[in-house]
Amino acid sequence: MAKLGILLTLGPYQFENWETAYNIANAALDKGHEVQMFLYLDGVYNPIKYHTFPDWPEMPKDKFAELVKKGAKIIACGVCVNARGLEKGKDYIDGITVGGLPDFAQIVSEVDSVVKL
Amino acid sequence: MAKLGILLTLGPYQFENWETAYNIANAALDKGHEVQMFLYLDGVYNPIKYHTFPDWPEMPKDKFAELVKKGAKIIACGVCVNARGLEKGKDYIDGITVGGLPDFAQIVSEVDSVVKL
Amino acid sequence: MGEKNVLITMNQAPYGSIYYTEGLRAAVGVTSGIDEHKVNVVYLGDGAYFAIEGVDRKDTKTYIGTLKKAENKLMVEKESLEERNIEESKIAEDIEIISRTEVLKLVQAADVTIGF
Amino acid sequence: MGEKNVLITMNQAPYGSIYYTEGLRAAVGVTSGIDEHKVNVVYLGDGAYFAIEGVDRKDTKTYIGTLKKAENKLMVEKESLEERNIEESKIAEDIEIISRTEVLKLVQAADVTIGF
Amino acid sequence: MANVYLIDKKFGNNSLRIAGQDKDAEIVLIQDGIYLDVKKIENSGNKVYAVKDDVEKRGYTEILSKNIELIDYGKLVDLILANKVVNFA
Amino acid sequence: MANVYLIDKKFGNNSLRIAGQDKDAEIVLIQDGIYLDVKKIENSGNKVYAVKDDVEKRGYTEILSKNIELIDYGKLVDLILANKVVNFA
Repeated sequence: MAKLGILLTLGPYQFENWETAYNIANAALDKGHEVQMFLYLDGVYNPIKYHTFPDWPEMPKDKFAELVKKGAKIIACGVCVNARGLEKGKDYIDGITVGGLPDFAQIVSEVDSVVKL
Repeated sequence: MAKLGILLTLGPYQFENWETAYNIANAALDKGHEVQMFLYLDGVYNPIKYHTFPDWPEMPKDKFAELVKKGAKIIACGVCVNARGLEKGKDYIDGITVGGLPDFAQIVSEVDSVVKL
Repeated sequence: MGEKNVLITMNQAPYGSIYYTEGLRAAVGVTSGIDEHKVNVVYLGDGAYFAIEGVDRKDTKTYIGTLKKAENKLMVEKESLEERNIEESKIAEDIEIISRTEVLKLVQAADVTIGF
Repeated sequence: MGEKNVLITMNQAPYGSIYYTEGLRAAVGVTSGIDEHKVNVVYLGDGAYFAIEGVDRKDTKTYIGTLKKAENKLMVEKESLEERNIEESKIAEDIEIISRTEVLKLVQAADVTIGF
Repeated sequence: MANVYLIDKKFGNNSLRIAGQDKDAEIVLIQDGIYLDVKKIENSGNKVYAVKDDVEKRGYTEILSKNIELIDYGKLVDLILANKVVNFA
Repeated sequence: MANVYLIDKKFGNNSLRIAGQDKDAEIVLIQDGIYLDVKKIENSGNKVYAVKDDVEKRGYTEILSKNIELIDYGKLVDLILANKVVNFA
């Protein structure tokens, strides 16, 4: 078992990075690895719990909830959260922590590899 | 006096488009023109009223509030708003309407020129 | 001002960003007001990758169907295909291949050109 | 796992996106944990435009100051400047010009390379 | 009435190749578009503008071709409203 | 241990020029990175992979060079964790 860090800097829908981040994290968890993700910049938009889009069976936030359920540790950059008006992540799905870049530095310390998206 | 339409597809901070959109709209209003803006895709993140960033004197939402105050008509794409979990714009600054693409079609009808950003 | 002739250009590759589908939703949307604007869609540059036959159209097929029903055309620039070594035989049947000169004519004929 | 050698590459032009400053904030952030990771920053491709002397550093000067104080280096790839016809005399004093071969050495020496 | 091409770098190649064929083109470089190489367009005789603020904050005033006219947002609005806009941003 | 370059199209030029000089490079094309021209890298003998899902939804399976190995996310995770990652996305 190894440890994987992911730095995600883009939000849901607009760019493909959130999907790749989910797919890599999910595959790592399925293989029994540990996953720690840091949501930076627009990445902090991903876990808003009210995502609704008529044509899609699953929203981006559902994918992130699935990662949390499988044991992923997900931390959002607090400065980015507040800059974007998300008020300390008040509307986040359960299990997302709001932190800071020192948490990312700690992820870099702990993991075997870092993926940036 | 002429009418200017603006289609904005990117959010605050991450890309420069919101600033250019503001600067063009503001200059048009100052010259006495009418401005109608449609917020599409990530553009719907711009008017969230809780933006706070320690180093900046003014937040993106303040710039949009200034445009509203000067008479700009700003409509956000409802499908995009709800997809992004912003629940009908519950946390929007005053004066932003949530609508749909037919509103953009109407803007295209009414204005002399359309700028897309 | 009434009905207008709108040209939508699609400049970004499918899937890296959402514009490949939301550009088409906007194109459909432009035809959805009280004034029924005319809309043409042309794929340029990396946008040309969308014109490839096997591209997954799960998210776009409804928009494409609506556009075609209203006789709005989907086109791709020949030069963009050549620059990317995409053979014309690989292009989907419902997308017309046109030259850069023809693209310019569409731009000149349009009241407004919007790039996604 | 302890202290690591982190290379940050800056690939995007200043101002079109926020990465020109937030990439530096992340670089500073990486040095801010309990383990003080080593961080180098190198400007590549369009990122090289940031190295020009007159670029407004209002948003970045604090981060650059912090990085320099901790003896982390800012570098720009010579080949990226050449490809963009940017003369070396136009480059800010505090950014070192290095060759692509040296960039490769930095990549090889780093434990992780993160591109912004 | 000219065709005013608003051009950012991301769509630069696609747009300049079309604008370069358009005798009625006027080009406005916005945002990272100011980094684009527009020599061919200048030689074709079409007018090229760039947004002054965008050029200045990028430290590009001395580097930019002298044939490119720097304009403020007021002038940009005038151009946009008096002409047909071809958006490539 | 290889240097695994994760490459998207946006950073393609910058990254491929470096990876092309790196004898220990293994390339993984992700997202729009699958459109990149990697002939030079293939000729250098370095291994090139592409994410299967990304290739398939783009209708690119038949067009992609046969020298590029398609991999699923499980294999990508194996590569990422067993090697050093050079992120260009």
